[in-house]
Amino acid sequence: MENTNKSLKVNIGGVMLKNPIVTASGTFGFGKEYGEYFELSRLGAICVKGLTLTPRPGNPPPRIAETASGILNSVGLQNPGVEAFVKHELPHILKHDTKVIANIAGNTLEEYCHMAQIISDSATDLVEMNISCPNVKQGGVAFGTDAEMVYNITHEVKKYCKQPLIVKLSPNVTDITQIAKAAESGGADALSLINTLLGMRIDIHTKKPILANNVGGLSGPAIKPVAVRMVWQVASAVKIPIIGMGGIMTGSDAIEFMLAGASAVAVGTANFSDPLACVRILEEVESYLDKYEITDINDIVGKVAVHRK
Amino acid sequence: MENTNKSLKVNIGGVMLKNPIVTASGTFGFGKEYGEYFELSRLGAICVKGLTLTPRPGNPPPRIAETASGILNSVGLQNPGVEAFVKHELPHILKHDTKVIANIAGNTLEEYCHMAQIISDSATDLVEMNISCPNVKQGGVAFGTDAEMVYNITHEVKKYCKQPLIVKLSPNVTDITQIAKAAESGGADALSLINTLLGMRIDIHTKKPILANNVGGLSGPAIKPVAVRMVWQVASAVKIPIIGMGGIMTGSDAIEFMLAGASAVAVGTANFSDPLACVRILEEVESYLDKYEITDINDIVGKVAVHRK
Amino acid sequence: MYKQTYLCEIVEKKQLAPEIIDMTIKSKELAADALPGQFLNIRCGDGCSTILRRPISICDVDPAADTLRFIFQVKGSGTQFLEAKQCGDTLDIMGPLGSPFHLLEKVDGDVILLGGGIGVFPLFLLAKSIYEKGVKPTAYLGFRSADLVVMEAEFKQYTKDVKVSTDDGSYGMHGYATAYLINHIKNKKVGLVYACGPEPMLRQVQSICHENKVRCQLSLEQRMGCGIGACLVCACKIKKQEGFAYQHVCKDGPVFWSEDVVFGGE
Amino acid sequence: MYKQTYLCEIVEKKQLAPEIIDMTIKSKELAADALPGQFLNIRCGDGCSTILRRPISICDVDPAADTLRFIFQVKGSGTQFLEAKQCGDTLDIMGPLGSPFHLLEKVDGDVILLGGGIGVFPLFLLAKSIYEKGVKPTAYLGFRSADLVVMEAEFKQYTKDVKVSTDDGSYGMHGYATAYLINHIKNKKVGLVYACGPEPMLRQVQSICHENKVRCQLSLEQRMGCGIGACLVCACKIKKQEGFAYQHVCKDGPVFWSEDVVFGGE
Ligand SMILES: Cc1cc2nc3c(=O)[nH]c(=O)nc-3n(C[C@H](O)[C@H](O)[C@H](O)COP(=O)(O)OP(=O)(O)OC[C@H]3O[C@@H](n4cnc5c(N)ncnc54)[C@H](O)[C@@H]3O)c2cc1C
Ligand SMILES: Cc1cc2nc3c(=O)[nH]c(=O)nc-3n(C[C@H](O)[C@H](O)[C@H](O)COP(=O)(O)OP(=O)(O)OC[C@H]3O[C@@H](n4cnc5c(N)ncnc54)[C@H](O)[C@@H]3O)c2cc1C
Ligand SMILES: Cc1cc2nc3c(=O)[nH]c(=O)nc-3n(C[C@H](O)[C@H](O)[C@H](O)COP(=O)(O)O)c2cc1C
Ligand SMILES: Cc1cc2nc3c(=O)[nH]c(=O)nc-3n(C[C@H](O)[C@H](O)[C@H](O)COP(=O)(O)O)c2cc1C
Ligand code: FES
Ligand code: FES
Repeated sequence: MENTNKSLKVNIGGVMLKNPIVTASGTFGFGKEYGEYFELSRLGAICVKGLTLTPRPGNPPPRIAETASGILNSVGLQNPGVEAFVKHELPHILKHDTKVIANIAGNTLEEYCHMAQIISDSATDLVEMNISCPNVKQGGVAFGTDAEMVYNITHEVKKYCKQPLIVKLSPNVTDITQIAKAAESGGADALSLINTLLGMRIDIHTKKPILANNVGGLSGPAIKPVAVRMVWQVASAVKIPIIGMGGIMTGSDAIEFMLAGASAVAVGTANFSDPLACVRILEEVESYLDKYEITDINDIVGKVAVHRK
Repeated sequence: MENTNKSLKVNIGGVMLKNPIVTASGTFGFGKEYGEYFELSRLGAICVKGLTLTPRPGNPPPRIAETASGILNSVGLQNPGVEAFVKHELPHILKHDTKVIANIAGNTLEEYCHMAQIISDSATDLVEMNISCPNVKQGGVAFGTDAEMVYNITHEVKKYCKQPLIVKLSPNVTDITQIAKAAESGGADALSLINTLLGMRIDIHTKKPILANNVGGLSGPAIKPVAVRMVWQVASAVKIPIIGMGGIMTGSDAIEFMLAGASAVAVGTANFSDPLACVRILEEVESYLDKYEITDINDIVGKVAVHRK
Repeated sequence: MYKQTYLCEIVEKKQLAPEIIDMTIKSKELAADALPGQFLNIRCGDGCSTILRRPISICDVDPAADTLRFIFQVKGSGTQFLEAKQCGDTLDIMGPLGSPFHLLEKVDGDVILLGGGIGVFPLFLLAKSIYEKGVKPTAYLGFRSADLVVMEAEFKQYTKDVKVSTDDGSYGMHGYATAYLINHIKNKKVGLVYACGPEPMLRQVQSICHENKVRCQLSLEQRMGCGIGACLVCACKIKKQEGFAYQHVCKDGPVFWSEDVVFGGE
Repeated sequence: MYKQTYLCEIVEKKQLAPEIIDMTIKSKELAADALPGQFLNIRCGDGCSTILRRPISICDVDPAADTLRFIFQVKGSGTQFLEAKQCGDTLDIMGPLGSPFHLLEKVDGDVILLGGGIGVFPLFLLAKSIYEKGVKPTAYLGFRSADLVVMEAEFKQYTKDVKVSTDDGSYGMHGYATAYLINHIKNKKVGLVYACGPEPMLRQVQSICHENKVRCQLSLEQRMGCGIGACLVCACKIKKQEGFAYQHVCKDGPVFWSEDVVFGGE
């Protein structure tokens, strides 16, 4: 049974997305290519390729390896720089009726702040601060793995950020709730999780790692159980909304993340096997709502019925 | 071409295994059941189900859920206790010409020491100290996630342990090399990695987690890239031998772990899909050695040819 | 001789009802050993992306023809994989596994088989085996609705009486098959009940039998890993002096004496 | 009109040589658009346990019959999946992708096609297209050994001359096809070279053409994610004022002008 009046709108840090389907940064470019496969305004939001202050060439190829129900990537933040984004890429996305999330990654606190400032003056709707890319280090420790650093960087960047600030967390940590709470105290308006798990694949015949970078980030269905667990843990630790991601291939996967506590979901690796994945997933989510006669999608967020012990 | 003179022997903390194939704790019981499928003396070693000081009933069912290329389990260390093991289970295993590894898990430092002492007086060949089970906590932090605690517990348990001591590490940490180094400094004779990644699966129709324990440990091919990466990182951080595991289903997978730096490998989840997995993997490893005319399996350990940057 | 896994050819495949598939496979070894209540553990995929085998009960066996029959309901990825297989394809099967129904030499009273949904299938080989011992059991079979009713005629061959109920009343009695049991116990002496079906049904059967002091065997279900007793995931609660101990459906069961079973909390 | 993925029926399947499969699929849309040098991105599995599509070059196209042909070597899980498919089965295909070989209006000298191994296949549609423009190219095709030599007769139809070399000398010239190129350049004026094959071969072709100031187009390979330019994984180095910039094989290529290509370190 279809309920035509159902609401798919979700609120991420004060910005209303028309539906909870977001593209995962780095898998969707700046929307141009997939925009040839479907109307981008079907999306709740487009989160663009990770941006850095100055252009970055990225890592040498091969940059991708296939694993069981997953992929490893080591793109290394190839991008034209944040200013080129605002000038050359953003206008194109703005033609579509969807929200724009700028994903930023810096080498230093100053870089993050500077980028936030540049984006603040643009028509971008939200900023997603990636503190979880294995390539971004300070003093040998990635920003995203130390709670105090996460608090500090969030607190500082927030000062420069006119848009709501999403902090994107790394799963490569001992206690994700600590990091999540630090971001929340620092002023984050929302959280994204998870980024990729660090992994490696070796070709046993050449004895070389398949990735020229030796290691890379694991994404896809393989990591979904870890991602759902982290979303669930973080949802009970913070009050700000969560964008959940990690291996979402179907509407059922999206619902699973929302039950665990995500207000919106991002689709990454799925785009590679199905260029229409985002719209298919959206339609599958709608069918689920119809089937259970749910009229407001927010009614399922965090509604997992955990077993009491 | 077969080279009949090849040596498969590997040295784990002074104990010679006839080949590098070990069973992963908790997937192989005490050997009885799989012993009906093949001669257990084909194995390099049998690592038995995790033991605790007193018998444990384990968690309520369901205790298993299937995920993409993986499984989640929440057995919760059901076992008859270390004394019953020595009395009722060990004699049965000793009839076979293979090494025995006793896997122990405690709630307190004292429990670990006490168990090590009990096992020291038995015919067990090696002790594997599991400090990575999500159920084993002290002061709210699992032993396995804090380097200082890992050093202390290893140092103390080592005093009671007549057999070589293997420390089994958790992958749910920010920096596995730190933990590995702490275990090494504490006196570990070898390391096992990885244990399972914490994960969750929710049934979107009942809205309940599939596991009665809500969360469980993710194993199988899904986690192999993470496991290989960790073995590689740890192999360059410590000098003691490593038993590598996590998603090994084929001889190629075993070789991949050995190239990354493992001296032996453990087979867990694979036993469920193929009760003859251990012997099949052993044979596939031998074929690889034959193909490349490698006469001593130790010649491939750690021989990954990493790309220089 | 070591046990092994068998690559078995599918020699017959029929759809009995919506999403209910009846399959017959060829295997000398499996057919030689199969007992009522035991199950097969079938690889349903490449064993890598879909790791776990699926437990399916043995429904019938023909040792002369070296064939075994099982019937399954298509639910998720594993049973969909099975459904896609055709005659001539092979399946990788472990079995027969588990401890069978206990056939008593002498039963004082009627023998009742009570099946609900997919729980009906393992009772068929049981009916045959009891019949071959010279006793005619009575079968009470419950289904969700008329279109899912299967095997009624087949059960007739080996039973004194077969009665069918449906949850929605679209065929046979409206309600649960347990109502037949209550009625039977009221009117006649029941010596032994064998039951297989969803947990709520088994709970009911357990309390009916307990109240009426009728002996009863229950066949339980649980999610499995190894299927042979090594991994300890398929736990079920079995009564002990004080409280319970976990035993394992794959090895200690799936069949247990009703008085030993403790049903879980939720 | 939006682009889409196509479910295409396999209408022909042949094994040409050990592990070399020749497949023809039906698709009006793909057949209408395909150009030489472009590729298809084929789903090889359920898209979940095997996530990535496999890029395979278009070998031939018949717009009248709405069919497309590709030839592939069986290597790993993806191509094994393809090999297992039969006529009547369907494949989920994205395409045609990538920028094609550039056909020049006027070439001053001979046109040479140089293919190595699986690099031979995309040159076939190219040979046909050049031939249809009234120019007869010369084809030099390299294979590992005699049993792997394929398409020689087919190339003959659209070329002035076809010469084959094998690495082990079991058929044609002993050695690499590049030797033919060196020889050709020595004896005659070469206007344009098109090359596709393993990287070591392409490197050699690049330096031969560079030394002899012959224009040349290379078709590159790289592991891919999206296949359409969005994920940036299929990077290749392209010359820039100082040094290089990464471009992408799936969208900017696979065909590049030889003088622009910078081969990697190892
Ligand atoms: C001893 C025993 C005998 C059985 N006999 C039959 C039979 O004869 N006919 C029949 O149709 N079904 C039978 N079942 C149930 C059958 O095993 C499940 O329906 C089947 O495993 C579902 O697999 P799936 O991939 O289709 O579903 P999914 O839900 O995709 O399966 C996911 C995982 O959960 C497990 N699982 C799901 N449902 C069950 C269940 N009810 N019991 C145990 N594990 C489950 C699966 O084995 C798999 O590991 C039996 C179960 C047990 C334990
Ligand atoms: C533009 C282009 C055109 C191609 N055309 C043909 C063709 O016409 N015929 C043919 O036989 N082969 C062709 N290839 C190579 C073909 O894509 C690979 O052989 C194939 O992807 C191997 O997949 P697999 O699953 O069998 O091997 P696996 O090694 O299991 O593949 C694992 C992963 O690595 C990737 N991969 C492995 N080898 C290559 C490679 N050489 N190039 C790119 N990705 C690779 C796969 O796509 C997959 O993602 C082409 C490659 C490219 C980039
Ligand atoms: C090829 C690729 C590139 C990525 N680039 C970025 C990036 O630039 N910034 C970022 O925050 N995350 C990046 N990610 C991570 C994804 O946004 C996402 O967090 C992760 O892939 C998990 O989701 P998935 O399993 O749906 O892909 C990238 C992932 C992939 C596969
Ligand atoms: C059902 C099950 C039970 C396990 N029990 C234990 C245990 O008791 N002690 C332990 O150290 N590891 C235990 N493990 C972890 C395994 O030993 C192994 O580290 C992990 O499963 C990764 O290997 P795999 O992918 O080959 O299974 C268990 C794993 C599974 C699947
Ligand atoms: S399934 Fe492993 S013990 Fe029952
Ligand atoms: S494969 Fe994604 S950019 Fe080329």
